[in-house]
Amino acid sequence: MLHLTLFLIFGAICVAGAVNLLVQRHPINSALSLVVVMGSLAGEYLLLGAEFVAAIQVIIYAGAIMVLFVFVIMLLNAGEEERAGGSRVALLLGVPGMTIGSLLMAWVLLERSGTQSVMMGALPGPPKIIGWLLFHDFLLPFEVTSVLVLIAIMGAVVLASHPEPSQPRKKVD
Amino acid sequence: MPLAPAVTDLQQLKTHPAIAKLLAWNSSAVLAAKFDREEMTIYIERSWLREACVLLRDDTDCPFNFLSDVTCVDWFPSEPRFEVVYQLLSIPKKERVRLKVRLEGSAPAIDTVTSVWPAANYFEREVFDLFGIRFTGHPYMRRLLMPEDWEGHPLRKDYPVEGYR
Amino acid sequence: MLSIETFVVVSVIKIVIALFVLLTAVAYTVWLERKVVGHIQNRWGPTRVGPFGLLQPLADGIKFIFKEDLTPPHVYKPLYIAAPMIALICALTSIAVIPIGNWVTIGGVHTPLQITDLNIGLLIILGITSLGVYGVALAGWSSNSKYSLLGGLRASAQMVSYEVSLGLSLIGVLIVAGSFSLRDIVDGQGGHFWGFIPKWNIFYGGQFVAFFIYLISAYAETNRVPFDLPEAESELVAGYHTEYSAMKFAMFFMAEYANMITVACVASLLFLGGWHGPVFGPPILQAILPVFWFVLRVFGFLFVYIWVRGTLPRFRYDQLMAFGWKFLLPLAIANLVITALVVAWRA
Amino acid sequence: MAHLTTMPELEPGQDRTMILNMGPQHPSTHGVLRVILEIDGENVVRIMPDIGYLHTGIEKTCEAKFYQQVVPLTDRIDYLCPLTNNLCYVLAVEKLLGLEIPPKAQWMRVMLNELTRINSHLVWLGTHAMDIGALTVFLYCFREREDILRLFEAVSGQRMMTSYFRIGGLALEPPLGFFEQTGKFADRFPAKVDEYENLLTGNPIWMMRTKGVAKLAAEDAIALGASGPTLRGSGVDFDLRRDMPYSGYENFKFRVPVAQDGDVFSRYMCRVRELRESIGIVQQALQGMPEGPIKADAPRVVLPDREKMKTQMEALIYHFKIITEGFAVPEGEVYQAVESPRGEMGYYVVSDGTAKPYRVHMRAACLANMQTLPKMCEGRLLADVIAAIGSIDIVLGEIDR
Amino acid sequence: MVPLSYYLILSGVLFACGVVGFLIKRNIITIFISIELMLNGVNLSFVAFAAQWHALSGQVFVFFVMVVAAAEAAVGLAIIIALYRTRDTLNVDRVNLLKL
Amino acid sequence: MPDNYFARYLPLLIHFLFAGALAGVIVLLSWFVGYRRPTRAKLSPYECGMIPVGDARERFSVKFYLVAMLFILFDIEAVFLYPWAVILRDLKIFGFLEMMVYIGIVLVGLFYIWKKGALDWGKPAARRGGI
Repeated sequence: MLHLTLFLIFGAICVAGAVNLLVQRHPINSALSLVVVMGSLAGEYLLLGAEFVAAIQVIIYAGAIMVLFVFVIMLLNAGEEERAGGSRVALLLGVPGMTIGSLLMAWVLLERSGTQSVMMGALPGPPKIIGWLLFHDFLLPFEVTSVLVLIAIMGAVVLASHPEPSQPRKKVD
Repeated sequence: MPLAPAVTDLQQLKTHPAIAKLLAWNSSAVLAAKFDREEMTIYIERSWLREACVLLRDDTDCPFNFLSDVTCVDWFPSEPRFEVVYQLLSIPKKERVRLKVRLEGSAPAIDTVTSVWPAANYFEREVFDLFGIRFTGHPYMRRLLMPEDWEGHPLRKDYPVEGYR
Repeated sequence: MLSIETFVVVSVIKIVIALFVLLTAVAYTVWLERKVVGHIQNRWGPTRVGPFGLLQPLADGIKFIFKEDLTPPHVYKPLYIAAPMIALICALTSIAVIPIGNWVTIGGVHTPLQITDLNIGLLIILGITSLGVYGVALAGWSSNSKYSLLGGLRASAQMVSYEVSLGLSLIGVLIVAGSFSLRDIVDGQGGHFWGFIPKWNIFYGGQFVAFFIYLISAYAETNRVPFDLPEAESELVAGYHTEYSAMKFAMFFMAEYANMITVACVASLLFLGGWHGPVFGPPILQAILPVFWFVLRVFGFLFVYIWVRGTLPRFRYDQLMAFGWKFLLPLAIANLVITALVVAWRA
Repeated sequence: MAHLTTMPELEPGQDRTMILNMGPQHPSTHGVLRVILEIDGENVVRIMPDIGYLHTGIEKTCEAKFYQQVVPLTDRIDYLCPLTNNLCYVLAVEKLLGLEIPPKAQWMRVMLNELTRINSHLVWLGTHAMDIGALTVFLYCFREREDILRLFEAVSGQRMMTSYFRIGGLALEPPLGFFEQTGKFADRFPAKVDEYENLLTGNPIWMMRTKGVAKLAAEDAIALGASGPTLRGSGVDFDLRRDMPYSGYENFKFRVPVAQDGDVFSRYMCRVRELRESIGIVQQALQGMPEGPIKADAPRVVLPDREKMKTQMEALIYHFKIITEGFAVPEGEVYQAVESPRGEMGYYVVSDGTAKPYRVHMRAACLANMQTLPKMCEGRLLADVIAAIGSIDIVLGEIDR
Repeated sequence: MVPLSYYLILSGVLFACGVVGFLIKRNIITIFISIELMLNGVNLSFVAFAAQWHALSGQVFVFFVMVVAAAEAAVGLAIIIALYRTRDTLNVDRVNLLKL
Repeated sequence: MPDNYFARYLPLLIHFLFAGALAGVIVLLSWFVGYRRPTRAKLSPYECGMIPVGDARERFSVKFYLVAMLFILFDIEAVFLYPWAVILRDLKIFGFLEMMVYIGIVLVGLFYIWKKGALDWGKPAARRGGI
């Protein structure tokens, strides 16, 4: 019972955050909504027993990636977004389509697999076991991520550097 | 210690290095000179001021390389009304000399010496602010101490005590 | 085994006590700082309110409450109000996983002197601290004033920079201890080697360098001298909290001091042997002494904080960033590599 | 000055720059200096000082006072070294009058001047260190400053606005025990300077913050009119006390500290070493203090003793006349410069032969020194501006007058 | 006891919100944020399935997703900065020229 | 303590709620108790007593972004290191070597950034065409 209650509370916060993300027009509000979503998702992970994942969800996602977003919003002084101009089509077709699709999926899931339930903390994911998996079974992908990180560093640095001053700077609209 | 009388005869003062140098360069630039209380004052023709300053600054024997001060005295109501006073100092020779330029009371203006000594920047702005003397060619001729919209120049002798209302 | 209800009740009692103690400790850390810095600087510090000025924190608190609570119109209001709350909540929450002593039995309830013992206690602290950046960044941004924005950006960039070194300095300890649980880490530091040197990580695991890195990063994380640039009053007036007043301003201060205490606690637990120390006497004393040793260490650490404040000038921003990235980070990596090599070699 | 909202030279740039106001209400602009900065992130692109917030029109006020009434006004110009201002003014007027000052008065003047220099440097050191974040030095410096202020109080009855020097000599005989008190201070002071230096000079953070920061080349310093430690920190060996001595400085032995690098650290070192030299001068003055009168023998100018005034008719008349109608000063003009703690302080006094000065102009060392700020700071970091402002030791009272 | 499907529905809802945000938002930063939301939705189902099938690999995948997300955020935001520098706008509708 | 796994996290949640409540109470208390007598000067943004020139929300140096980005990447490294650290004794020297490869590659990134000058804050960036 506690499990379900907590699931619902966290889930409600999640959904509220996600919806708020869509509704808000200032990017910093959207970013902070996402932080809220991530925080409550960490709660959901805890319910599922993935404590290590929950911790790194907070450390990396909420504490690092979203900080980068907030920084960029601060740096670029991004203001409120303008009202949608061009993609009415996406709005008119996409949103109802998504809603119907989600409902369909929900129905299927509830009908077909509703009998199986997840125990609270059914499968604890202590860091030791995760680490064992990571450094044994998934060794190659793990090493590959380092290359990914390296490429990301280089790419970001190159992209964010100033263009050479010799290049003339033009303005568009 | 009784005061020695001031020497104002240009011929007598010819030996002073600064005057000698100026006279050798352009005798019409030096209007008069005065040696009083061990201080040398040279009156410079207004249009020759900047060149005279450059000359004194770049002198090899006694370079007056340091501009101590620029200020002004208002001799209202006599004419020429303003005396702009430059205090020069020679750091290597430890020698001082005072240059003076007389200006008329109406729309007084004089060449800036900021190109000779950048130090003149604030001094000249202060003189402009408080006496209303324009320094032509100054890079930023605006009030220094008084507010931008202040009326009148407070250190002039005809400035009313309570200011202009 | 406790029933869930008793467990919750016991937890709530512990939480209330912990929060009360923490806030009191915050108040008296301020007092201690004023006293110690005062004596360093030839002054007395607070003396008027109560004996030795002991009631000064209380007076300050009351004053803060009654101060004018200004919300300027140019701020972005929701975040302006949320920012100090975020800072304070993050600062107060991380105390939850910090153990301060052994298990005790009070009234038949056997419970640890800790709100909750988690497998990943250390990670929880790191996670919550990493969220603290938001309080600072949002305070700077939402104030909509140049000094605040500069201060906020500086502070958050500084905090994230030193968080890396801080995180990496802990890895040496983790390698030695083999657990994230703070209780396990402390338990691993019991006993002596060579007969007399306590088996604290700072001595035993060869984690002296790590402690040094941790110390410096901790000063930077909590924005303290010589890394107090975000609020360097000589340049940025008050940094990110320039536009704050009354209790909202005090909340940033409370957060800063609560963070200092947390950092001191973590340092004591990870490097200085937690609550280990000579225990003797009757049972009641045996229960209290470990707590006493722990508190002693924490205050020792805080004292060094204050001492440094009374002594050192402040870094310049570029020097601070260069120090963090070019010196501390490589040093932390080198430390962890060497520790890992030794441990792996022995294993 | 004030109320400037836009700076035509300092429009926000197209790219990433921001206009930042530092001051007048800012903790480390040493009073009410306003600095307008154009910054690019943390880098200063352009800097422009804006002054005038403390403008009190002292020069104008002087024109309405008798010569002796101007002395108290001069205290208020540079409120960190009032005695230096007093000295500079009275020297100028004495030169106009052609007065001879008795040796004891001259030595007292030198001694008190050096104490004033120490006092001013202590305030500078404390605030400068505090700007860079070392809080404790500030209080240590003020501890010793307090001792000096007590000496001033003993000698003049006032801690700050002393007005102790009078045209023609000193106001009063120093009180009993004053020299012993001063001697004790002079004996213990060098150890205190060591204490400050222990906290700062060798401190790596202090060196990082000051070495190579806000550099000023010698030729720039001269061209911009910098003087005092700001000039000597750039390697120009020039000190008015030694090179154009006044008030008997030629009788004292002292070195003029010069540093070559022209950075904040050089200026810091110059001033700290000046502290030691100044206390040496104070000790010399104490040892060689001559006996004799403290006022010139000029009854028309110098107020008579209280005792004489109460007993001799002539003295009473002079007293009455000096107080009510002042004393006439022969026509002429004088520019008297002294080495103030901040540099060349000059008083230009013009007399038209009456009892009131026709024009008094003060050459403010800080005003010229402040012009070096853009040269020092542009292209450097925001924090360096603070270090630079601290290192040139400005007093806004003197700048604005 | 919470059925697995509940988690999957939540995950789906989050993913859908991400998609909707991606479609309707005009600010490029918000679009990026929506992508992160989608990734989070996916992560949730990873963890839920891991718990369901008693296979911790699911949790390890979350790790990798996070690394990818971080790399993507770093590079993506760098692109945004570069874009903003040349176009002075964050509105995707205005960024319709391939070349300056 | 109950055996239940999640029960260990329950106090954390309660603590978080308590801390949040405390923060909220403080803000509200200050709001209700503190007086408000706003004046124009009080309400204007702090700019050392001057009327602000230009907008506060101007763009800032991109270095702040680079720092945050570096932070992410090293944070990820740290997060990988945590589980590795606690099981290093079991992984033995092989685990050490595999992590050295990882750290080595990330260090190449640090070195690259170092050489690119992204860690030098002292130099004016915009004028040089650097970072």
